[in-house]
Amino acid sequence: MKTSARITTRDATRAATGTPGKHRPAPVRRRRGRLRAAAFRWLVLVVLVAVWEAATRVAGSTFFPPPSTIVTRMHAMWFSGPPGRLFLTDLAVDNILPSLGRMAAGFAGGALAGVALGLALGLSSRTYDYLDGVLQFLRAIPPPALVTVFLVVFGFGLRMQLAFIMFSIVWPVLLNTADGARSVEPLHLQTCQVFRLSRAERLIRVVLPSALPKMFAGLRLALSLSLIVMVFAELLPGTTNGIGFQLTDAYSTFDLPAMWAAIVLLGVLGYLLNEVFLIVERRVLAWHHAATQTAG
Amino acid sequence: SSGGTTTASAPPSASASGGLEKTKLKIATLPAIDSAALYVAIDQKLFEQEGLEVTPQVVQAAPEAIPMLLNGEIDAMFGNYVSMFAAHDKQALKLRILAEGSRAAPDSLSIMALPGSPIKTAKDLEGKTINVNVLHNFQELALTQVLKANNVDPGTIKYVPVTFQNIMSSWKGGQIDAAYLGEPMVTAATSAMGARKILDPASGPAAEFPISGYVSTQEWYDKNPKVSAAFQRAIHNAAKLMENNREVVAKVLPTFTQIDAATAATVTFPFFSSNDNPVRLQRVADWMLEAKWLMKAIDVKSLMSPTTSG
Amino acid sequence: MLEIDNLSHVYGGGSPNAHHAIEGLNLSVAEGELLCIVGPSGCGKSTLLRSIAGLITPTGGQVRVEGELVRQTPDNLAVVFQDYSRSLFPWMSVADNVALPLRRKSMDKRQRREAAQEALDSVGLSGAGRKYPFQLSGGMQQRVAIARALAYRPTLMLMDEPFGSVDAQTREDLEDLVLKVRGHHQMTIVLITHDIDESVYVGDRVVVLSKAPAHVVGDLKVSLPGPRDQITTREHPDFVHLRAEVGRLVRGHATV
Amino acid sequence: MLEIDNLSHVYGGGSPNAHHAIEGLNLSVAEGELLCIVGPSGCGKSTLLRSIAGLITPTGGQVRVEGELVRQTPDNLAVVFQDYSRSLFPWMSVADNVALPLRRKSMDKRQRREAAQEALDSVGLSGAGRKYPFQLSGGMQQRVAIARALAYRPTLMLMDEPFGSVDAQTREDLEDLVLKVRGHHQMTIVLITHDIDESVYVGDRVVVLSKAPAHVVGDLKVSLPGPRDQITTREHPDFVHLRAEVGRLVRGHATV
Amino acid sequence: MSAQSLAPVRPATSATRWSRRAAGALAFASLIELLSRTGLVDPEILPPATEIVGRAITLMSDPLFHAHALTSLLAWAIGLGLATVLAVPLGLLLGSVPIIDAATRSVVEFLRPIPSVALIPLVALVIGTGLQLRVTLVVYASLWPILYNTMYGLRGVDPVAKETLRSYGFGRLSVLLRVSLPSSAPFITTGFRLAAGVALILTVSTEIVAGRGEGIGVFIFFAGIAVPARMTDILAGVFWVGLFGVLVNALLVAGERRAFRWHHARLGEQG
Ligand SMILES: Nc1ncnc2c1ncn2[C@@H]1O[C@H](COP(=O)(O)OP(=O)(O)OP(=O)(O)O)[C@@H](O)[C@H]1O
Ligand SMILES: Nc1ncnc2c1ncn2[C@@H]1O[C@H](COP(=O)(O)OP(=O)(O)OP(=O)(O)O)[C@@H](O)[C@H]1O
Ligand SMILES: [Mg+2]
Ligand SMILES: [Mg+2]
Repeated sequence: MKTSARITTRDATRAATGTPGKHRPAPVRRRRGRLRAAAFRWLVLVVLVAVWEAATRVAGSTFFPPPSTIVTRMHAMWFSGPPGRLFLTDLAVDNILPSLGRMAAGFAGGALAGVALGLALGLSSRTYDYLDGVLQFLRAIPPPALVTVFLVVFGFGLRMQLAFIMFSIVWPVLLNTADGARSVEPLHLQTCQVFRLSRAERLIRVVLPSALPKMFAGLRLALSLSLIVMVFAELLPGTTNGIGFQLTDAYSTFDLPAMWAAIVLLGVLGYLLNEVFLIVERRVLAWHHAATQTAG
Repeated sequence: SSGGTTTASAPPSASASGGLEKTKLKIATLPAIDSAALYVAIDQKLFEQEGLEVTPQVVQAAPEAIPMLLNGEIDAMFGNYVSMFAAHDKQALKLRILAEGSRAAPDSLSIMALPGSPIKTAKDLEGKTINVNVLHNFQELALTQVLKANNVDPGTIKYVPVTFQNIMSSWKGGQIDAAYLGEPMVTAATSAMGARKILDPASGPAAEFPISGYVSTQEWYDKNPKVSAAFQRAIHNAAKLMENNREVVAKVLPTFTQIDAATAATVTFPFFSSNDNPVRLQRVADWMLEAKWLMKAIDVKSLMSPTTSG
Repeated sequence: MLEIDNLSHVYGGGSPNAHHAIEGLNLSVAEGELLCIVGPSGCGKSTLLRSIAGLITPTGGQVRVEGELVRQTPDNLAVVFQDYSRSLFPWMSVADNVALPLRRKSMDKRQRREAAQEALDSVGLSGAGRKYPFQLSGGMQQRVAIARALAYRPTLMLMDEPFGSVDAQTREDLEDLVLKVRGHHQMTIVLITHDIDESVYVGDRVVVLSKAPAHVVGDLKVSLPGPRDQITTREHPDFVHLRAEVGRLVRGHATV
Repeated sequence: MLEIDNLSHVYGGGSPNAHHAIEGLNLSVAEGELLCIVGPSGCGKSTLLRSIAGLITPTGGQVRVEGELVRQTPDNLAVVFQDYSRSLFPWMSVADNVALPLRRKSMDKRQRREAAQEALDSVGLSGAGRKYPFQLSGGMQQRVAIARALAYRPTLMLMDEPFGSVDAQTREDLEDLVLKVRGHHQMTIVLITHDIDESVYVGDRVVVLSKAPAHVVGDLKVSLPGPRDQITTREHPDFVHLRAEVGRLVRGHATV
Repeated sequence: MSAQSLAPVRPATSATRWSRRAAGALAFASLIELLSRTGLVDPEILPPATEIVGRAITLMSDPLFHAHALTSLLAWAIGLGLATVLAVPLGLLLGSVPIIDAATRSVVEFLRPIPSVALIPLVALVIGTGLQLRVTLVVYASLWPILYNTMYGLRGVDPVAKETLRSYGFGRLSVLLRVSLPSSAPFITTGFRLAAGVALILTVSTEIVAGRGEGIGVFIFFAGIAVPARMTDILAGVFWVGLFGVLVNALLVAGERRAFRWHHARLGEQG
């Protein structure tokens, strides 16, 4: 039994100095694969944009301006500002930033509420029973029908917008979290029970990590949903700025390149947010990816 | 109760339909008093006399009908000029005005304040928040002119978009200082809330301000000149009929708006145009250019058809 | 320490494919005793263990630990599950897996880490603390589960075939480890095994269960002289005799 | 049948905690042979087995099955995984679990069902076909995994500690079952076990692996007379001798 | 008790569970009644719950309302069906072939956050404004929950289970269909339940924003533009939509319990 320590150190040195030989070690392969995927991805993107440009030029419809026109418009509207302000124009500062703020706050609030409620529902069948009906009812309600009620309860502006965003994005997080919390490996729970872990420990150290993969699916849905709902929220009475506001204002005055500029901006934002999200997810769920990968 | 799809059911008489390019028309309308002429024309069988069978399609806002116009789902639409000119200016569509529709009548639009409000005169509106349906529309355009005429700086007004359904609650909630109302809300606010009228946006320079008309695309017009003329005649004849006859209007209102018969009997109607007048319509285009809502001037006369009704 | 009184358990009670796993089982274990349970596959050993741990509510009879009726999991109890690979938490490193239950003890972080490391050393996994369970071989995972239970220092330890996946040499070392720990910390241990030699070698007593529904068909006291030793004990005539005896009892109730 | 040539495998290659599981391992198995592999826990036995099954691509060397380089899983191969409980599909009944691989054979539904039932009968689980895996005990689940592999009638069968969770009597029966099936259907079998007696009893050859990184440290031909029999074979002097020999080789390389 | 402390406390009977649900609903209704009756919220905006439910019941015998409801139902069902038929195979593809996922991700992630309001005029222009517009928007919105839950579900599949089938010589597709799909099915259906809700919301919202002819949303829209707005009608419409959502969810949950007995039984839940 005492030899073991020696053995493992020897193993470690051998591993460190070991020559991989003629075969390529796995990470190199993996890195290559990732590079190839990235290159492929850009290629697909470039081809699609080219096709889009060609198609819109051929069609010549005012409603579908070519991407070059859209990009020019985006530049003129938002990104031709002074370098000191990261090239943002006044219009960008007045519209994009408030939108992002709303989205971020709404997402944070909604995600938090979704996780908390989802865990409560997933953990306690009693809570689940009491709330299930009401939550399912609320989940099915189209928010536009409730604008008037929201308006009276929350008043104009930010509070109402946030409530609106949160109310809309909470559901995917809630349902997926509850599902995750309800399908924890039973032997894990029994292990907790045997070692008499407190409720809080059980929640934080076992239920939450096992629910995380499913929770992340919900969060990823909620993230792009929060962008969408942000646009809806900026249609609400009393809104006078934001990407969504610009978008609808552009359409009501038939400034179609401006409308498309807003659409493309939303797409780009969604894409970027998703990339950031994936980075976070890869870190948080590293164990999950590694453990569920088929060996080799 | 809510569809408002009254269809002219009688078949066109053989004599009347002679020479028309087509006889069945689909026209987009709004669930608002302004569209009444079309419904009166249907109700009074004026289209039938012209050999037309018109089916109205209620849409919720005019910009929504433009794609329908472009892809041929509808033949023509009822829309406000500000939107239509903007669309024309941005080349979203080549506009053709088939017939004028409504003009603002005194007291059909109103800037109002609640009884306890410190706003008493037009001057008090400076720096205040006022609702509009959407930004950059005819409400703003007309009010700007009227304010200027009243020595109020229109630049100080803060406009916020509030959808129709939510005006009352945001007004009561203090989120807007004064409300920009149209009928039937003017009547309702006066009687139910004791609201006071501060200013009539359709007075002075904006008196009889043209709001909406019946439009199609230039392409459609070129293909259907006779239908266009027949359509215009029917609308104009309806307007003439409506001029001194509240009842014909009140009768149709409940069929396509949410105005009940009792209210219909008391609300103030806009003017329904029984002839087309390029001069007063040119004002709208000029004001839009002045407000920089248009990139270049529009010669409204070139978009209009000759009046064929007497 | 542990009294089991007329225990019965039926799975899926009421339904047509209800299964009588245990019926009228009586057993008592004294403080500090190491009891081995052997019995045919599927007879109800794991079910018995789960009843003791309060993980299932038996459909009949009673289990008492230190005089108290088991309704929930008793304090200071540890279980090494048969399905060890599923009982490890995949999102935690091996060291964290071992240290987790120690949060219930009044130990600070450093102490927990040290205790975990010590337990890992004792099962021959000194270098594996930083790894994740999926990076370990089957036998190594099983040893992690053992280390977790050992580090916890329970007063009652339940082990369900804890040495099934390790090689002969390691198995013997682990058997001796359990004997040593038991001696030092006055644990009561109930150990399920299929290895008849093992049951006689480590047990103070060996209980043989019948095939399903399980009840006790044999209860043998193992009285071997002196401290046990892998070579001399196994050569002792009493050992050979007891082993044969247990073998006969088990064989009388096999499944195939 | 099976040739392994200078096989190496490194887990997590390149990273600081890379692990050399196998290094320079050579081995060949003749058609119809039953090879037992023994070796210390964590040495790389399962890794070797996965390389043969084409489930991992070894970082060095080659595996050939019937002369062909293994890149993907070779045809007509069955594996009994060490982690048997995770290799059963929880959404299928036991019978469906056993019958599933038979879809690869040209068998109709009835034939598949019969073959599955027959295999279940042979491992002593006649009545369990309709149950779901979670309703079975550990040892029963293990036997389902064995039944699944047997029903498939592979030409090469890889078994990773297949009898670890069953009682002594059942274990012996299963050993004999494997011997019988091998004889009838000309299978080649590679069986990993920790039980030295078992390796000598069932094996035509026993290969002993070193501790990690694994390579062959012993390769013994088992030539016992006549058909094997649990009692006479185990008493045969050659058996006793071989067992001691394997034991010595394994003990020379234990981990704890 | 908590669902996870498994054994000791006896699980609630289905009667208690239903009465708890009813109690929850009743509490919610009472809250609305209270808010309205006390005037905490303007009763003209939020009428008492009894009034809303009363109106909802009278609507039940209104043939016009039936027509509205049926139209919405049709758009919902077609949209959701199409979304499922598209999303599950797509999710399987993206979840199991990383290179395709990587290649299409930029496009997919770019498209996803584009709000349907922005799309309405464009879609209307291209495909017209009838049922097809609603269905398109419903598909576009309810695709994602199913797609993502499928992709994430695939990731959670036990590798040993996959290897088992691979070792018997089954190809990638078989492993996908026979192991990955069933094992992630419970999570995919959670996605479907989410999508059913999203589809309902989108159907009605599209009708409210751009509906013509019939539909619950159109009914709600017209009630909203009346002066004063007919809040009771709006909320009665909302009540039916919500109740339909509850019903659909309950049916799906019951279906899940039946179809995934192995899942729930293993997790020790009553079902
Ligand atoms: N996915 C993995 N990543 C990193 N290391 C691994 C992985 N799988 C196995 N190992 C390491 O490789 C070594 C050999 O593992 P393997 O499972 O082949 O052992 P084994 O001989 O089967 O042991 P046992 O008898 O305990 O099952 C072990 O030290 C283990 O830690
Ligand atoms: N959740 C369950 N539902 C229904 N039957 C079950 C369940 N768990 C176990 N059983 C049945 O109860 C019997 C006893 O199971 P148990 O796990 O206690 O056996 P065991 O003695 O531990 O066997 P092994 O040595 O094979 O692990 C078995 O026949 C099994 O089929
Ligand atoms: Mg067991
Ligand atoms: Mg192994």
